[in-house]
Amino acid sequence: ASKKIALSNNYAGNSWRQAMLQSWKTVTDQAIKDKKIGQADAFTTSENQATEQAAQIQNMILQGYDAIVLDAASPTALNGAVKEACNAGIKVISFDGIVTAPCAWRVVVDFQKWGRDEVDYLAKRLPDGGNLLEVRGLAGTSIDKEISKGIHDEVQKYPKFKIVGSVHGNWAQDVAQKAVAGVLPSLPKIAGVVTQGGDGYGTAMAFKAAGRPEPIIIMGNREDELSWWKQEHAENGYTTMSASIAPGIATLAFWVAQQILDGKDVPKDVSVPFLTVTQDTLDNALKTTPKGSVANKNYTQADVQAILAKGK
Amino acid sequence: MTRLFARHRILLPVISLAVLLALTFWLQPRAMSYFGMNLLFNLAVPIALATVAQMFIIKVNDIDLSIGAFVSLVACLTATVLVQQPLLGVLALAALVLAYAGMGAIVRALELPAIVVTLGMSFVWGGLALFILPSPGGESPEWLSALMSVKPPVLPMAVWAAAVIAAVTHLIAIRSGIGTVLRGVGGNARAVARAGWPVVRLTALAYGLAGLFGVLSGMALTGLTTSAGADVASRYTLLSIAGVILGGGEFVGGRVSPTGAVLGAFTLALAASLLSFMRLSPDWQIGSQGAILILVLTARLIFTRRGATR
Amino acid sequence: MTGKEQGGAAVVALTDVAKHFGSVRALNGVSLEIRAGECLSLVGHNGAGKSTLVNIVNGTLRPSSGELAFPRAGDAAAAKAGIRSVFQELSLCPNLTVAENLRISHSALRGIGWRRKAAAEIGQSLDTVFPGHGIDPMVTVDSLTIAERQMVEIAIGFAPRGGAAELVILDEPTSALDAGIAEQLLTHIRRFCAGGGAVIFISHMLGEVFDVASRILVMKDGLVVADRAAGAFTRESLVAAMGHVAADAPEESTASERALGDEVVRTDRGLSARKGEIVGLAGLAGHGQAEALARLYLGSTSSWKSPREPRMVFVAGDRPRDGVLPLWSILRNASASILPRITRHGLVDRAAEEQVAAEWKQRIGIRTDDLANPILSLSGGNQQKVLFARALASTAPIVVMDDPMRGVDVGTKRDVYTMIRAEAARGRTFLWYSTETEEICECDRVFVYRNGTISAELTGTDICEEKILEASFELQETGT
Amino acid sequence: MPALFSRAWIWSWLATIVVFGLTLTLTGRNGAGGLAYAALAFGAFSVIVGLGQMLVITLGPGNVDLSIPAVMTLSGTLALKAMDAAPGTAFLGLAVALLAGLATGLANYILIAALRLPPIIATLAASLVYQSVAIWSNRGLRIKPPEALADFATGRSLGVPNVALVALVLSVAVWIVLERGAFGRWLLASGQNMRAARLAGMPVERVRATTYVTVALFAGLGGYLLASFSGGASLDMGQEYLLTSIAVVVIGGTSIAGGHSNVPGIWGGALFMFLVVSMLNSYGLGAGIRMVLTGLIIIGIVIAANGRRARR
Ligand SMILES: Nc1ncnc2c1ncn2[C@@H]1O[C@H](COP(=O)(O)OP(=O)(O)OP(=O)(O)O)[C@@H](O)[C@H]1O
Ligand SMILES: Nc1ncnc2c1ncn2[C@@H]1O[C@H](COP(=O)(O)OP(=O)(O)OP(=O)(O)O)[C@@H](O)[C@H]1O
Ligand SMILES: [Mg+2]
Ligand SMILES: [Mg+2]
Repeated sequence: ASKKIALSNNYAGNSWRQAMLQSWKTVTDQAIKDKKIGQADAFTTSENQATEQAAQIQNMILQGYDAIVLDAASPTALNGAVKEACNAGIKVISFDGIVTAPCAWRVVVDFQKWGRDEVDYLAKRLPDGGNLLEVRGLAGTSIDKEISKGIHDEVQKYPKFKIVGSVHGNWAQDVAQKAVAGVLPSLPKIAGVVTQGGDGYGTAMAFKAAGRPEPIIIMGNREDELSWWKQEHAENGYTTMSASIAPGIATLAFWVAQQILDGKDVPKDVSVPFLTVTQDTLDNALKTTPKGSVANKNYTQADVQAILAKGK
Repeated sequence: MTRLFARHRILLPVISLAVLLALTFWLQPRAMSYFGMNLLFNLAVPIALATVAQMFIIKVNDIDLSIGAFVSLVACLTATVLVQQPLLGVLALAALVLAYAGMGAIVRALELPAIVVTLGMSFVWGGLALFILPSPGGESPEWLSALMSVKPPVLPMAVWAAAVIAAVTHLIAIRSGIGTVLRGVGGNARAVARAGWPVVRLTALAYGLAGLFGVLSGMALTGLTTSAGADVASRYTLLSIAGVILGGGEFVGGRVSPTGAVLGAFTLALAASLLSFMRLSPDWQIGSQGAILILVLTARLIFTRRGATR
Repeated sequence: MTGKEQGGAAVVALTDVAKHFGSVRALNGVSLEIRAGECLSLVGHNGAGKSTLVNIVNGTLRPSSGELAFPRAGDAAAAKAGIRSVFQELSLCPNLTVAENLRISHSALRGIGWRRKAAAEIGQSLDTVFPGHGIDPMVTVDSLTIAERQMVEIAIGFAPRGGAAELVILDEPTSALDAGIAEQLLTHIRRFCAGGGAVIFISHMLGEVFDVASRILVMKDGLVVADRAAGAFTRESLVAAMGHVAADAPEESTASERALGDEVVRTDRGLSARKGEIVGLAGLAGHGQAEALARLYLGSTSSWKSPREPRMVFVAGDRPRDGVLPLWSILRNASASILPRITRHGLVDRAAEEQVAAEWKQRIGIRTDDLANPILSLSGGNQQKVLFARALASTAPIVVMDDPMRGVDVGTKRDVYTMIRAEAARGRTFLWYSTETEEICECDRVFVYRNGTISAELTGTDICEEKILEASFELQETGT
Repeated sequence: MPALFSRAWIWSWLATIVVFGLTLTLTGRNGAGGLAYAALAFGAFSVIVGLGQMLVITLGPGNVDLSIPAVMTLSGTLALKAMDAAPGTAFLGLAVALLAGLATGLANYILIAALRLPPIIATLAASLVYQSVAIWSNRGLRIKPPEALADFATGRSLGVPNVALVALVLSVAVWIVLERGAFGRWLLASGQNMRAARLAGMPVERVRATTYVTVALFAGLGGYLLASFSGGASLDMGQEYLLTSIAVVVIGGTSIAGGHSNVPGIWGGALFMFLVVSMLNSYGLGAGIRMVLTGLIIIGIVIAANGRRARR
């Protein structure tokens, strides 16, 4: 119970990461008070850089942490540092941005499934098919590639769908808004927009500014997205779905680390579902989401023990 | 005292590094070991190489805003083409060095502002990198990873590498005849031209050397991280500029120090580690990097100013 | 001397060489031969064309017309003919060491240990020319004093550099050297010439010229006006040959004709001026006059405020460095100092601006058909007039002038003198640094500078070339 | 003289027209209005920060402000937090944003003038601190702008986006100051030759301080408007304006050597930067090729513009 856990985070520049840091602090502070763990420090580097994060992990090795909980900037570029940590006897648990190093644990989210689910939902809502616009994330990252792959694979199954445009919105409302606004004039009527989270509101704004009818835009659990959806629903019955990883997944990873340090036998891959918001759960989700933040769920030790038990 | 600093510009980077190192050892005694030093410094090696590359550009009074993107591109090539088709990979890397030299020739011959040309080129390198490696991955060649993780006697790889880089670049940039002439171009291009030297070709040479060290930096980075990504080194542009300045270099006048540049890069890397050992609140972790940069540079400028008015 | 130079071919031969920079005729047809063993001294006023002439000899400039040959070497390239130059402006790389600077001009120096060889070579050359110099070949040039840098340049000029120097050109090499060091140089030149080398020696210090020259060539306005053996000149006849005809200037301006007011300028280094006074700063170039004026001006004005009625204005002489704003039109350059006065609500009153500029174009005779033309389309002299207009158009009671007449033709100079006198009569004070004695003679009081300090203060009839030379040239010991 | 003047910025406008035309071949004529509208709306932000960057670059070699993104983020964050979506607080928010700009501008100037740091390093280091202040102040929560302000920022008057009108007013103001004002004269003179300007009696330090404060004020305003436009401030919302602000200045024909600015060129550069991305997106080109082409076009424009200048 005197073990030390570190959180290595590579970016702090959006509400998801901030909510994640907040969750981490809430849950770990309580865990320390409850003497379930000795220490749990959060470290952040700027600008999503694998090189800096690798250096950060190496520092954590020096600082003698027993486990490192890691949201990685790159699935492979940290493997060198992760291996060194493992060699030093440190448990490494990656989540969200996972690493491929075999010695590390992974709290995995099936990003391809996310993409497939989006298309499936649209297929249900739009039996006649139509044109789709894809708003991607940050070019050159693996999460972007995975989600996009899921989307494209699934669209193959529905010949009535056609992806007529694809832009990079960098998971940011303002960037998505700009990119979508730039291609809209050259696009035919759009029936649905597949997104990657954090970009739905910006996309909606771009459609509104261009005076085009609102397609079904898949949302990404941000508070502004959900409240826009709610408002539209009240006005004209607009319905969509929203999904994303809960930032509280960091706390899940934390408890996984704690369990591993406690000597429990934990499989290398722990899979977690998305946090999905539907029309039915929308009001409830909005109520529990702080203004300007993102829908979240903090995990408790009991939650995690249950998940692990189920996994066996 | 101040005269001493003015004479031996290298003292200041040495002292900054020593002070930071002492603080680090004090905060984290475990760092004071073969293993610890390696962890502290091995990722500074590619930064040091990129800083040296930047130094060759600053040496001829220009500035390079594309080195970070360039190093990323090299890393992508190294982790893909160089593994799959070694010969093609070597040719591609050589072509990149030539492209850098060409960039220098164009900048000088057309008298274009280097800052703009390199800004444009940073998009080009970045685009090519995305083209080669649309998402992070690839795998570093075995020999390269092995080379970057050797365990030499007495001191860890990073320290030996720093010594070798400093020594080699010192030989090229300071000791060799042609390096001396290159520094002359930065100091008084007119005098060099008067003595009959082709300044455009000299500039191309300086850029070519920068390209060469950029290539080495990308390869070292790939060897350490064992894979690559299209923006893996995008921070290197600003880090390398800061490293050259921290190492006692100046933006104009051909006053640069290769040893200082290596030390500057190591100082920057160490400063980041020191901050993480201080366990600041995550809110301030980014800001404190800026603050420490300002602090170290202020010290440097006080000394050089006093030195100038001696 | 020996029969060698009569029989041998000339080291350099120029036939009717001319050099024009655009419309500036820097050199107007010069023929000249220099033989081994000769020390040729070039003298003449600023801008006479001396530097242009030697830059043609060493290949830095190409003549506009005429022939340049190296009969002795039988080779067309100056460098291969053993021609060495010590340029008037600094031609060292300040960031390199002394030894490394030798490497720049001696590219054959290569291989392992070149630095040691370079250090040895430059060290030996320094030892030969300036025994006891105390310069370490391994220190960077920027840590040397101006005099030491000049010594290094000279030593590089005389160093063997893989061959032997045939002709060494020294363009004002002693302007930064003190008497003792200069004497060492002169001794070396004599020794070098005795050994069969040739030297072109440019200097404004007549004592040195007589000391070392075997032959003296006097230049004026791009032409050679006298070319005789050194013994054929006396100091007086040399000055006469160089000087402008100063006789036709009517003596109409003395302080007694104007009422001088209170003292308006006094610095702790002894410079002072009274209201309505024209104060001259004389002495050799680079002896601290420009610095004194810059210090005075920068100290009395602010870089935060730009008052409607400034206390002081500045007329620059070094136009590219201190005066001209090269991207701008003549109009904007001329109005640069009066902006606060013609600004209403932050906006420049362009009608007023044009009116002021047009008035000064008229008064000072700026030769252009349109004030909207770029300033760089003007000849140097006309650019200088714009700078004058800029200063005089303001209301500032004190005008600081840093050798402002460079490149201004004789007629305009007269006009400017008249204007300055008129302005002084209206109560303006002028502080005027000039390298031309003629201009200094326009002043009511003169401070002569030597080595950064005031060495003499002259008034009234004491203001004459003789006394100024005495105070600045350090000629006292020769007893003239 | 007018003919001569046109040369500096004509290239950016030519490029803009070509790119616009190329995009229209895809959209057909009816897309023209929408595309132009989007270009004006999004270009406006580049214009606002580009104008500030132009003033700094005009100060002469070595002068550049790398803290623009951080200042945008900080002022946007602080302003939206101060308004807290309450109606009638738009001017309070504006005041807060401008105050943030003033403070950061002064801080930058002090680092540059008093500590004699090279501007490039000083503004870079300072921007990390500003970023931290922004994180600390609001932890990345995306607070909505007051409704009236959001309507204004996304609205249009006379068919032109309001933000473009703001940018236009600023441009005219900057143009008047540069062309007609005494301050503009001082700035242009300082950029040509600081020493000569000082010796001509110009208040060069005041000019330098004012310029660094002005760029920060513009960045502050830009951040405020962008946050209102895109429905909230995010911690990385200014990021893309680092390179964009410099690019629009040099593409617009302002000399990086200083002493010469070009307001119309800023518009050319800003519209071009938006349209080129839209065009490449509309043609469905991948992120890699898009970047390569953008870089090559930038260099091409600079060579064309520079060659012209040399021949003059
Ligand atoms: N590159 C140039 N472009 C235009 N004019 C020039 C150039 N170089 C020299 N001149 C002009 O040619 C004339 C002769 O200049 P030169 O340098 O030869 O004079 P100098 O006799 O050496 O004077 P000083 O005694 O001041 O050195 C001057 O009027 C000068 O302004
Ligand atoms: N590069 C140029 N572009 C345009 N006009 C020029 C250029 N150079 C010279 N001129 C014009 O040619 C005219 C003649 O110039 P020149 O240098 O002969 O004047 P100047 O009579 O020698 O004057 P000063 O005696 O003051 O030197 C000037 O009025 C100038 O406007
Ligand atoms: Mg003339
Ligand atoms: Mg001369």
